[in-house]
Amino acid sequence: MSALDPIILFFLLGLAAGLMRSALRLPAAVYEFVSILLLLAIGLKGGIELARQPFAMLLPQMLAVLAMGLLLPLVAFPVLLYAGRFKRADAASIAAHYGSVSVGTYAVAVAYFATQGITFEEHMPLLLVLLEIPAILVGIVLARGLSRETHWGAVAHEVFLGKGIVLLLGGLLIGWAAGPDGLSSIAPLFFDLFKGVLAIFLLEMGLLAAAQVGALRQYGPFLLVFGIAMPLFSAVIGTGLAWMLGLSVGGAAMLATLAASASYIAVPAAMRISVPEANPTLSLTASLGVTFPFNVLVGIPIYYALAAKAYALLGG
Amino acid sequence: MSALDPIILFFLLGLAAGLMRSALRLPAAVYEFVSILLLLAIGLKGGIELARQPFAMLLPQMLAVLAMGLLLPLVAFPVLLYAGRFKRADAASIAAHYGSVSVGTYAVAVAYFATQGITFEEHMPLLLVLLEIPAILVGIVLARGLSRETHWGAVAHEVFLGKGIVLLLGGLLIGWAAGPDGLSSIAPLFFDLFKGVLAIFLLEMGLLAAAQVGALRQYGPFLLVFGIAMPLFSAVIGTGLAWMLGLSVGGAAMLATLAASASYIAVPAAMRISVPEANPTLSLTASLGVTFPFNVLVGIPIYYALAAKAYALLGG
Amino acid sequence: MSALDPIILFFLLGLAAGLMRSALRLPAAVYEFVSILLLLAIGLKGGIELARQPFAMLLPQMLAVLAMGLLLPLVAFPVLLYAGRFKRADAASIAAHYGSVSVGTYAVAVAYFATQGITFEEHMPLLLVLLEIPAILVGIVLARGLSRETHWGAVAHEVFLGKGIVLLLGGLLIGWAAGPDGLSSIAPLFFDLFKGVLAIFLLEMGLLAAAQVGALRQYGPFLLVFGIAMPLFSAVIGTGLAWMLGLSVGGAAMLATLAASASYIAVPAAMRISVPEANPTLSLTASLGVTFPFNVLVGIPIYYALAAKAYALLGG
Amino acid sequence: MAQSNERTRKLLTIITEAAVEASLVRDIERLGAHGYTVTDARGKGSRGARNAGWETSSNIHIEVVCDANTAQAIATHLQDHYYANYAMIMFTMDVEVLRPEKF
Amino acid sequence: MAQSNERTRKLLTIITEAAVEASLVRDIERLGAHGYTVTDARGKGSRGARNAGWETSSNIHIEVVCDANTAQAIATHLQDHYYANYAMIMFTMDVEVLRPEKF
Amino acid sequence: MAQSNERTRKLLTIITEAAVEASLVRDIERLGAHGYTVTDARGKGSRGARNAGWETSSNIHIEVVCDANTAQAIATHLQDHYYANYAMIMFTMDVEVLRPEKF
Ligand SMILES: Nc1ncnc2c1ncn2[C@@H]1O[C@H](COP(=O)(O)O)[C@@H](O)[C@H]1O
Ligand SMILES: Nc1ncnc2c1ncn2[C@@H]1O[C@H](COP(=O)(O)O)[C@@H](O)[C@H]1O
Ligand SMILES: Nc1ncnc2c1ncn2[C@@H]1O[C@H](COP(=O)(O)O)[C@@H](O)[C@H]1O
Ligand code: NA
Ligand code: NA
Ligand code: NA
Repeated sequence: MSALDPIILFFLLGLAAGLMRSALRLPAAVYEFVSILLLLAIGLKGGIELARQPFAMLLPQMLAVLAMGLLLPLVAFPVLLYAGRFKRADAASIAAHYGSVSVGTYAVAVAYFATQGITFEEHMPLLLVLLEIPAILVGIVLARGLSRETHWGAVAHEVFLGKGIVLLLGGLLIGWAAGPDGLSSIAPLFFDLFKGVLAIFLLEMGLLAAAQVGALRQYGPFLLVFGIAMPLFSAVIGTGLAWMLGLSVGGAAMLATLAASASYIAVPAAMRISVPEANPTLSLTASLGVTFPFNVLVGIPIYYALAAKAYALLGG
Repeated sequence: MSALDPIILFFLLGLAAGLMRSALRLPAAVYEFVSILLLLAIGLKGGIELARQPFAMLLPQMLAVLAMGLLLPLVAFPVLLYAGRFKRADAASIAAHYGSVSVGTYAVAVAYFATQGITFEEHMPLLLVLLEIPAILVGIVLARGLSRETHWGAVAHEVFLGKGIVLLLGGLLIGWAAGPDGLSSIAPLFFDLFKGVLAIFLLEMGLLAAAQVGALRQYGPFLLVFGIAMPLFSAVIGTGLAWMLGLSVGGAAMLATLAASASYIAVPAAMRISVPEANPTLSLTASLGVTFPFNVLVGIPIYYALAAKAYALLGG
Repeated sequence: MSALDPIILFFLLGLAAGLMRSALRLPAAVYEFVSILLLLAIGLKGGIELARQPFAMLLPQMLAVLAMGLLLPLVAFPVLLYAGRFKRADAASIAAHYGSVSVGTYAVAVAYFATQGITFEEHMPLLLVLLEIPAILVGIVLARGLSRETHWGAVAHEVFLGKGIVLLLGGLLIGWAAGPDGLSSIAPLFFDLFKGVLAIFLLEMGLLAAAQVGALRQYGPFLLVFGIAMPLFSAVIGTGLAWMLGLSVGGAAMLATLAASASYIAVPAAMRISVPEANPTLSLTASLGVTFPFNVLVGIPIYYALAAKAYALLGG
Repeated sequence: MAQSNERTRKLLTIITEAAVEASLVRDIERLGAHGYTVTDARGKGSRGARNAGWETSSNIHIEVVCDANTAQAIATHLQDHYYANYAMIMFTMDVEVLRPEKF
Repeated sequence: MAQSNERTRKLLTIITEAAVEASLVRDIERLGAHGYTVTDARGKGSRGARNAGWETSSNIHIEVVCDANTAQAIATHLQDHYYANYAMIMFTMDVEVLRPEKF
Repeated sequence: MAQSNERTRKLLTIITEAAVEASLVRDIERLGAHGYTVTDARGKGSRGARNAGWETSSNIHIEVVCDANTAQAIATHLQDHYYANYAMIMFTMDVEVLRPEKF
């Protein structure tokens, strides 16, 4: 089903073109342009919702999500260190990637839920932003300990003022301030074109994912297994947390998807600066080469089924 | 009010991101793409109107606006030279910037008037084009005198065949030739997306404005004062001229806005070639760092209020 | 008529700006972006149709078009070699350009037919893809003979995995798999913006065409004559073939346009690699500097008139 | 560095404002260079940072392979006509070329 | 190669990951260089291909004209703080500058 | 220019058509270079202006740091396989590298 959503087909097209070593490339500027549009659109969508919600009501959700962002890398780290036999820095960096989120995966889930007519708490982008950050800090501490060497000021700057966060948060604030009517004039670009832009983005993601295959071969099967098992585990955590927070089934599936997604933009950039001794190829191979394709191709429907089943059992 | 228009919020987002030294950047190609779309869209809009108007009727307006374009820099020059104590070349260059116009400011005004339901003479883009040029020539003469050294051929080429003029004029001609029906097929890109594209443009403008702050500190308060006082003065002139030409209140507010806006694309480029001894940082700091933010954040509503009051007094 | 279609006016604007040595340039990334959008949109449109057609029914058309792609360069080659006195490699390369197709020309024809209310077989993009390839192989053989030196593997890779083919074929497959409903969510970007994006593309094509004029002067009148006579001849062949295949008049005019169009993307790239001794300026001057402008400005309406007349005579 | 004098030429590198590209390359050709190569760049110098955010603040990096006299002529011309008013640096080095007749 | 010693400076070229641009230029300035020029690049080396498809995999090409001591200082600093963890190469050559006082 | 011979390598610069990038870097690696760096460029030469308006007319600027023999091998290969048919120039200079073992 999801596999037939045209945007997924664009991902497969990019993947195939990449694997067949096609000359197809998207200029870096085009990739940045579509990323910027997606980040702003997602932020704006979430911001509109925030206007409708009493902030206090969101606080528990926000804190719970922050906690999840701290927890997930702490779970992943020992697995990578002992089972995966990775160097400490590499284990910490990969853990940070999986504790954080992938906006692209979220966007695909939004599109999938829309076609499936699944509703979810619209303020999800707020949780997305919150989930992006804590894992990075955990990752640095796991790699370094709380050493004085770490320039936390620089880290904070890198993390909070990175492109992704600024555009998401900025979109949230603009959407919150302007409200649905205020945004109607810019809706044609940010909302009507959303799925088309997402299609172009996924075409490029397919090309990028294909480029990881070589490294994947080299670093053996562990990354492959971890890149699929970890998201499944995170999805369970996310579903459970959503249930405790009293989210809808759709909201639970969405939070599961966020938990299951692995960063490939914010975290790599931050790790490269803050934990340079970690080999960036390892984490990118896992998150871009394994987890992203897994999530967009089969993960998202699985997470929804999981949430539905869980809510049926637990009674949500 | 205007400050809550989402496109203004995008400008503030860019400004904030820039001031906080965020890593957010728009690729130069994206900035050029959105500029091209805006310039063409504005030209097309104006061209449609031209088709509806007897050209002869526009002639007086066109000549009057050309005269204003010659006058404004002549007023600004002595102020900058004596009060501002700038070198002759710098005074001339800054004067040229303020005698010319900013298409971005015009676009924001168009958006603001639309949300406010204010109507204005739709052929305004024609006057915009006319207003862009004369100040450049005046600036060169002010800096050089009518010296033989100046290669007027090169200057004319630089001015009339610069990107901005070509796209605006081209748009005007295409809109004029094709008419409203002819353009309906390209309306989705150029008209429906207009405000969304403008939002992206303003995001970048905010980043650029923020980048001027350092220079602003350095060059002291005079530029700050001039960058606000000059547009207010120009707005009065523009309003008066509009009244004499018998434009509507909206048209007067728009002509005031054009008069008050300062160029940051066409004029800098022309001055750099024709008056290279002028320090480009000075004029850009004033027009990008002071006047553009002032106009889009508070100026435009002021100019409309001004026009309304003036017309009430003078009886328009 | 066609000359007043706004998208044609964008081409003329680019042409004029280029000839007047305007500073107007489109960033390469923008040009690539609009090309990518056009290629995908055309593929998607065709793919939707394929879903509706029994593949077997298309087979004869596909084979016939492949044959035409092999024939046309074989006709052009001796003319260029003997009448044009070109070196063997140059004659072969130019012949390949004219045996293949121009997607931009097809897009303009689609727009023109739409405004004229002319219908045609919607699976035309499939024939477009098929027509793009064989001429390249013929061109290589004409230049080289069936020498062992030619790395046919590399050639095939270059040809089948070039950007254009991948995006067209990919679009076809996606459109075919997703069907009209599946694509509705991405229609705003790929279909609603089609003509606007085409306008930007034509603006750049005008600039590129203008850049060929210098070379055109240098290489004398033969290229000019050939660049107009060859498409007219090809259009006749295309019309005849369409009639034999039982296509509609619109379909015949479209196949004539495809036959008459000359490649300026896929073939130049392939020839540069496979027949490097051919002077790329010659073929680009003819296809970009003469044939493309001729086709979009006057050719397309002529080909439709031709098809109409032919069908009236032959009784279609 | 160069084994044989005939193969040695000057590589002249100019880094300056994108705004002057057109006139600069015109001058370079007029002064006898047989070619030039331009790449877009950003940077910082005595005239402050030029971060290529947009045209006005972007740099170009021009390389010219030519004989010593031409290099000298270009250098002098730039010094007289550009240095005072434009952000610009220039430096030269010896290079060994494969087809001396070209330069 | 340089006729007169006072006109001779070092051209230091660094090719590395785009990710370190900000901190790298900060260090270069701190170590006494009066300027630098950056161009975007792609390439391949011991750490594999970096094809500039997107930020994470793109390179930058930095040129610094400075005196021998500054070049030495920068080289040492890079060796100590970047080489171990980043894709990076560095090389120097002698260049003749037009306005020695600038560098 | 180079103090110590072991630290001296050749910097080979090739400026040519973007169209040949793929095959060119393949050849460069095959001929023994341990890496290369590519930047996009535009320019003008004996084969006319290549202003990078689009793929077909854009240039690339390739730098290869390698030992003298590899540089010689690459130069010879290019002369035999590319010069006749492609817009291309090439030049070499001596550079001092920090980690000679890399090149
Ligand atoms: N010491 C230097 N090393 C490398 N590039 C420099 C240096 N100084 C200046 N530049 C470049 O030359 C441009 C103009 O220099 P300036 O005229 O000093 O502002 C700067 O924007 C830099 O790109
Ligand atoms: N031998 C070489 N010649 C030219 N550039 C090189 C060479 N080796 C490495 N590079 C460049 O330096 C970057 C980092 O090199 P490395 O640390 O070896 O991966 C590569 O991505 C290339 O752009
Ligand atoms: N004398 C030169 N100095 C610098 N770059 C050159 C020179 N000659 C040619 N080039 C570059 O090399 C490319 C190919 O040169 P050519 O084969 O002479 O057309 C040109 O497009 C320029 O980018
Ligand atoms: Na996660
Ligand atoms: Na003004
Ligand atoms: Na053809």
